[in-house]
Amino acid sequence: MTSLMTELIYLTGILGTLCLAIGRGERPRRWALGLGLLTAVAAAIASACSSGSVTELFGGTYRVDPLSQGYKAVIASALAVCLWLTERGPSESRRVEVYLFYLCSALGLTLMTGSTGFVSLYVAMELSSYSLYLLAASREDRRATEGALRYLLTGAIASGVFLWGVSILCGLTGGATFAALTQAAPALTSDPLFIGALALTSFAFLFKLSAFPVHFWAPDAYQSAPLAATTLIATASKAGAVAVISRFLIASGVPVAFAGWTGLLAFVSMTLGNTAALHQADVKRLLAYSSIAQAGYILTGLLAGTADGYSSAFFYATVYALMNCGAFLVVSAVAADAKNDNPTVRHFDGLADRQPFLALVLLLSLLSLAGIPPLAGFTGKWVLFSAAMDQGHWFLVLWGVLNSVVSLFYYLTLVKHSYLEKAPAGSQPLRLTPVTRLLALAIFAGLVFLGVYPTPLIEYARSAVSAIAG
Amino acid sequence: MSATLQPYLLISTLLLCLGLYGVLTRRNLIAVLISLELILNSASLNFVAFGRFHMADPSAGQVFAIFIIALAAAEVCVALSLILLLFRQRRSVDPASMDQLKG
Amino acid sequence: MDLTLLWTIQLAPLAVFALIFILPKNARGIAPLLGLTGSAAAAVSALCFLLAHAGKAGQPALHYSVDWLTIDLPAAWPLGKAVSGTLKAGFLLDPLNLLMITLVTVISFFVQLFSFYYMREDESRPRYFAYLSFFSFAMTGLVLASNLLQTFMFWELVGLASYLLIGFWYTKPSAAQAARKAFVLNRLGDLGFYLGIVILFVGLGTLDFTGLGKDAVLSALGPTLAMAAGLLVLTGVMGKSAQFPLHIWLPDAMEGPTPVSALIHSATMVAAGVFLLVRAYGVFSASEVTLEVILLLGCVTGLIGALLATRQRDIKKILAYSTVSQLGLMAAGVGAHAPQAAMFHLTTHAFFKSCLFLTSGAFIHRFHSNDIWTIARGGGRKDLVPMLTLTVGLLSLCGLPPLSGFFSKDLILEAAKHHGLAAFAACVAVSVLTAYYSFRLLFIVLFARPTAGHGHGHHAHGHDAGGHHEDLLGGLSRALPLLLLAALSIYAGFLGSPMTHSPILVWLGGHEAHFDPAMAVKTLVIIAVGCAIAFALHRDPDASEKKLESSKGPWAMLVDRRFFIDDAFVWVTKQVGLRIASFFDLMDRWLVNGVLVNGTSYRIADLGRLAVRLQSGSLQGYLACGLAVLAVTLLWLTGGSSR
Amino acid sequence: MSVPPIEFPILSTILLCPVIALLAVLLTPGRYTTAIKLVSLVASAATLVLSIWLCLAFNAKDPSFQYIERLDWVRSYGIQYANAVDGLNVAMILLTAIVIFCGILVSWGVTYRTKDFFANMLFLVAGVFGVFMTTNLFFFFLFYEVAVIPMYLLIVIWGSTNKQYAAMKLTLYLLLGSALMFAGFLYIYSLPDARTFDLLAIKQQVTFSPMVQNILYISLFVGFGVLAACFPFHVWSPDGHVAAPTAASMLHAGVLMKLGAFGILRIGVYLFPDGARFWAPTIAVLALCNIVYGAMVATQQRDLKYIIGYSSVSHMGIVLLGIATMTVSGFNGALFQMFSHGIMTALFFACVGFIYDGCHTRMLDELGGLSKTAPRISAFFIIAGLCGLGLPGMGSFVAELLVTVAAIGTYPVIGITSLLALLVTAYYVLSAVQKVFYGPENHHHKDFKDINGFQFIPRAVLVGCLIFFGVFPQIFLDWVNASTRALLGA
Repeated sequence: MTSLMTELIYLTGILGTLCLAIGRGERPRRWALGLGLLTAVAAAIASACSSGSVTELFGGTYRVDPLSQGYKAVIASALAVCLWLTERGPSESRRVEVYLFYLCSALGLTLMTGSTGFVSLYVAMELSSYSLYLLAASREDRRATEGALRYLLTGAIASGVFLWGVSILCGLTGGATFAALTQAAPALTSDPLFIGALALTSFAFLFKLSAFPVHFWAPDAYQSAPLAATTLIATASKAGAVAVISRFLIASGVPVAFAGWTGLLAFVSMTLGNTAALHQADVKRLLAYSSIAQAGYILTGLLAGTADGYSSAFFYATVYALMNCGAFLVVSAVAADAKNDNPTVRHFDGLADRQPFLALVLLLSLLSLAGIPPLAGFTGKWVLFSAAMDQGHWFLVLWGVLNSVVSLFYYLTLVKHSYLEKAPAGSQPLRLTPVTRLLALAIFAGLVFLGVYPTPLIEYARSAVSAIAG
Repeated sequence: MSATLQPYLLISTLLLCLGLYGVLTRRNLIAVLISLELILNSASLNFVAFGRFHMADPSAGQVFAIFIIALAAAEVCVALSLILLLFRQRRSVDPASMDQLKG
Repeated sequence: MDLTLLWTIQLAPLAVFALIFILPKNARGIAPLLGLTGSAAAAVSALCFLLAHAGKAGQPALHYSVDWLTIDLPAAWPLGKAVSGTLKAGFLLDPLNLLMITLVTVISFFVQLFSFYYMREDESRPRYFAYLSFFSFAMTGLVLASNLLQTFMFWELVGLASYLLIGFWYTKPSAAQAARKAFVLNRLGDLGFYLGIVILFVGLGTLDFTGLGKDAVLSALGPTLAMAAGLLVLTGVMGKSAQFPLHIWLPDAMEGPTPVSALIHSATMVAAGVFLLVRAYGVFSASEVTLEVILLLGCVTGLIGALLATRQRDIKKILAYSTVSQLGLMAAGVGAHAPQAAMFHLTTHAFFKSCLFLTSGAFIHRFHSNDIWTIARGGGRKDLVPMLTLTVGLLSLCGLPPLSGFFSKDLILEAAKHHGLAAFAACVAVSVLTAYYSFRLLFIVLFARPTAGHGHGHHAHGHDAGGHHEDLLGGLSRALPLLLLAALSIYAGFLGSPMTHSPILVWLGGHEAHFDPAMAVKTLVIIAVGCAIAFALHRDPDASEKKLESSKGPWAMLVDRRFFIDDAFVWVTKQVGLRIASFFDLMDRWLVNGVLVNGTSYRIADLGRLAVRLQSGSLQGYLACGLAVLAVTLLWLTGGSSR
Repeated sequence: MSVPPIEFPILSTILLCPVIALLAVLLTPGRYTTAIKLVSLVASAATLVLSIWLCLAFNAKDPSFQYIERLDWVRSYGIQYANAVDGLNVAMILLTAIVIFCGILVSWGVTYRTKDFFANMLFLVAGVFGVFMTTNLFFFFLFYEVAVIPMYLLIVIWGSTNKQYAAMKLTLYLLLGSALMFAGFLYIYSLPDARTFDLLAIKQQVTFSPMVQNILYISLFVGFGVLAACFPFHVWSPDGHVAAPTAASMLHAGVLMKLGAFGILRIGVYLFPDGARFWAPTIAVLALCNIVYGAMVATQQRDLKYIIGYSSVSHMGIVLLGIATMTVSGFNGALFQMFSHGIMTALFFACVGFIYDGCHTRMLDELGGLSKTAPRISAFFIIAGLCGLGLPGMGSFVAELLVTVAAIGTYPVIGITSLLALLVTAYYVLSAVQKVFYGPENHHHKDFKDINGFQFIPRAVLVGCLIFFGVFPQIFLDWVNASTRALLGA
């Protein structure tokens, strides 16, 4: 039972929120927020504490192991940040149910990380997705519906394709668990049908990761969703996707042709994401394109198909969640100040004068996203690309690094606005609540610490992966 | 054995193609949703068929199919509610009417 | 003891230079005194040294060196052998540069003394004396250097000093311009020098003068390379010693204060080229061609300088072109296998030319004009001391026996005569022209009538100013250097005259000169011819001035445009050099920056526009795109892996 | 000079000085500007003292790495925090310390966001020190990029003239170059023999095939060449110089550009000697382009800083030419040129920055006669200019001599053609001097105040270094000689 502690905490939280949802108005909402935060923090602590154990449950369809616990901790922490952001967003829904969806989607993501059977994986994925669709639509804005519908329909198609792939895999391997897949995979590596099925199955994962060719929803959904929801999509959801892909690839192995296919997608993802981001003024949309590009980087590491690749993917997912949290934290503060949920780069003018610390956090988060040392993003990219390079994917690595240079252009543009441009006349200093300040400080410290001394986390990731992959 | 699997697969492929065609071409979001259901059902059919012919434990395929049906229902709920919302806002359920987000 | 003296000679001026800059503002007044002290110390040390070593012919008096820089090269062009050598720094003292160092320090002292008078009203006086001391430092370094590279280094430093002093009145645009011109033209010559040094170093592995003998150079480099090296080093000499066609900077250099012209641009620095010709005679004599080229250049330079001197009205310009011409003669002497004669002429020339320049300075300072007619009408001839020294200097320049110029020029003429008729003819022509322009100057100053109001005004002004400024100290510092230099111009000749058994020539390793009465007669004839022409043309200065102004013939134009050599340089710089540069500039803007750098970034941005266009806002388009990509890649995957 | 070996980890101490100062500055409230400046100054002075000590205590006869410090960082990826010093970097460390010391002094007058300015400077310097002293490829790359980003901020916030464009170009360009390094380093690591980022271990364990050497060397060369402003990757540098604030220009041209050339030697030539030999002629041609082309373009500039910017391009060409000769003298000359050009160009910018602050223009045509108004700053500029045109007695002369001799010996045509730059350099330097400092006084700049005693110090220090090493070059050569010899296997 202790191994399912995280999930149980979520369930409790969800039940509690359900009860609170009976009420209306500000007070239950505050309670729900408190409960949600409590749940998230508890879940994070629970996953971190049980990170040593390995348990298989439900007939091999669910596994609790260091890797999943690690991802769970990341997801729970990201959830906590997102929940805190709901407090400040100018267009956040003031309903209690919203917190239910946050917790549900986090639960879904948590379950995703541990799923080792296709049924449980499917259920977990859909659980998280449906909640996210609703969250994306929860803003009182015509565009929100549009974005959410696009998100939903793309997701539904992706699920359909995924199910087709899974059905073929089940047919080929004779079972619906990853264990069966692992067993049958070595004999099938050159079977075109098998590779096709892998590709079809990974379609849903690519959707979650917002990688080409199922990335189209991302800019729209990021832009139209309330900020907190966008943050959840950008952080926890990505971490969950990386966890699933890692598990899936560990189970199936990475046949050469499949690696080539993934490499192609990674190539297009990063190019497309980075170049399109050059033309964005809406910061959320900009970050959406950046996440498409980042998906490309992550895929590059994953397609290496080695323990190094998976562990570096974990490291990067963690770091990625951290730096996106940082970026969105600042965006949300600016948005709250501007009373506009879609701040453009202009809204960042003079941020360094109005709130130097926040500007610094933004700077570090963005530089970290661009992979500049000595920040966490750099180390993450280093290990990620190192894994890919080990498998001889030098072109992708080179392309990836060149892409980071391109990405630096738009990140620096934002930095330039916050440091160089003058704040509009009459603007007040931007005030931060102590909690936000603390949060920002934590993210700041995390970015620098993981950049300068990544050893503990990397070693943890390596041991976690070797516990699965052997 | 495979001789008997083939018809199922043929039908499911047909359903898939119909569904995809519908999704890509219908000018009504409800119809798109129905086409989506077709795709999901084709996958269900696959699972049942493979479960029957290829899997060690046939119930696995059936369980999968049941889960798909259940989750598809939930998905339709969510989707319909969003479509309703869209209709309220725009007086249209044409996917082409969603044109505010681009670039 | 010797070494201490050498260090004193070398470092005393440098110390003065540094000291003047460190001095607090209110103590800057003692700068001239410091300068004088420094140069006096150097001069006295040099004289002590000379007295101690004079007469000991042949062997180097002192050779002191330390390692300065090591160079290692495998299989170096042009000989393909490994080079591993140490460049040294040190002193190499032999009769040649003992003579030179004495010359430099003594004249330097005189010039500083004269500057005391000349610069007293200038507010930048401290800077002036600092620069002058710096020049002394660099020049002594050049002379004392033990190897070619060290020579080169100080060679550049004297160039710097010259640059700073030509541009001393830098607020005058013409002075700034002339300074730059001098430096850049010298640089042009130095490029060849530099390359020559590199070739010599690669070939010989050493640059010590002791190892640069004719045989050593020939055996290490072979005839062709030896010739190349000699010619390359020669280009440096052409720059510094104002040989054709790089001579054009020297007349412009007269923008500097007149004592500077006396010291740097006539007596010492410009003679450094000739000094180097003698110093590294082994390098040049390794190839007959090099010597021929030197002779040819010398003759051409001598002629051009002398011709140009005939139509100047600026007293300093006359003297400058005369310097060019005399430097040409010295080079011709070296080219005609008579380095000792050249060195001797260098010595006498240093004395009489610095005497002449200081004289002109005395005139200019008093009459506030460079124009000879203005000076003459202002009453130049009544200014007794300068008039005396002017006469002595000019006569010495013409080579009137028994003044010093006679003996030295005689030797060169003789060498040229030995060498061939053409060279001899050229030297004779130079001598005639020299006599002509010398007497022209003399006659104009002597015969001009002071114009009533104008001239008198000047005169009076001069006197007034003189009465006001020329206290005893000023008068002394004005007259003393002039008279002493004039005396030296008279007597220095006896160092190399046959009557005294030419001690200087013997000491330098040459032969004793023989008195050739025929030669003396020839010289007298030459002077007479020059004097006669000058008398015929300029006995009435007013008429000759009008004639000078009105003459418009092709010859006059040719001379007035300085044979178009300046124009040629300007053309090459502007039309070739700067054109190429502006082409490169355009290339940098448009091609490298525009196409390569900005172009790339624009293409990336275009790619982004394409990606943005893909995000068209049509949901079904998105889905179709995703599924199409899936379908295509599936086909490729299954097809690819089944093969 | 016999100074006993140092007992404590001197390299890390040097590196930590700016880092600790950075933390101190960050924690100091922004209004205590004097405290911030003093902290920075003390830190830079400490690095200067330590660097000089290091130079004295360093055993120049021993070509191998000394004062090795190792600390496992991420063991599973072969990442070690490892520092060491040898002939190649000892002088570079000294150079960095000198330039930052002077840079801090020169920027004493910064009033806009003082705290951020000094924080950026210290951060930048930490990066530069790191690059020079590390022997681990990971940390090399890390420090390399650390040095770039503060430069962006320094230019964008405190810069002038088209600063946004220049800063972005500089940053992207440099990182583009580093992308090639990144890929190269990871490739080396991925080789089965390597599995480490430790430079020494790689050298010992791995034998690269000629093909691999050629490819890796050229990609690293292009990567580093961008930073060394190798033609045709040089255009970021003049723009960057012009836009940067004074102290940043000093560091940028004085030290940052040297990182590129240093990287070529430290990593490129060290690991891939055969590749270096293979590409040497090509590089020599590029270097020639740098030298002559840079000088030519400099003659066409009207902005004083652009002139210096292009002169840097030209002078860095001499460094590259020295490297391309693949001879001991060439390498020595290249290192010497790196050092003396670093000092010289820092002096240049220290002067131009001051003039710009006083006259609010750097255009040649709008200046004039400054020698009259401000003799001291003019004198410093002219000294720098004279060093730039290779006047004997200054560091650059010796450096150019060594490189030129080596180049003429190795590539006669290229070497001889490169001499042309001496002429062109003299032309543009003196033209600039003539326009800016000579000529009649410009009444617009009557109020321009000459440097005071305090501002005299940094410039005098720089001049002192130039002349000291110009007169006693063998001191420098003794530092580097053993290492360059070992580098060439000679």
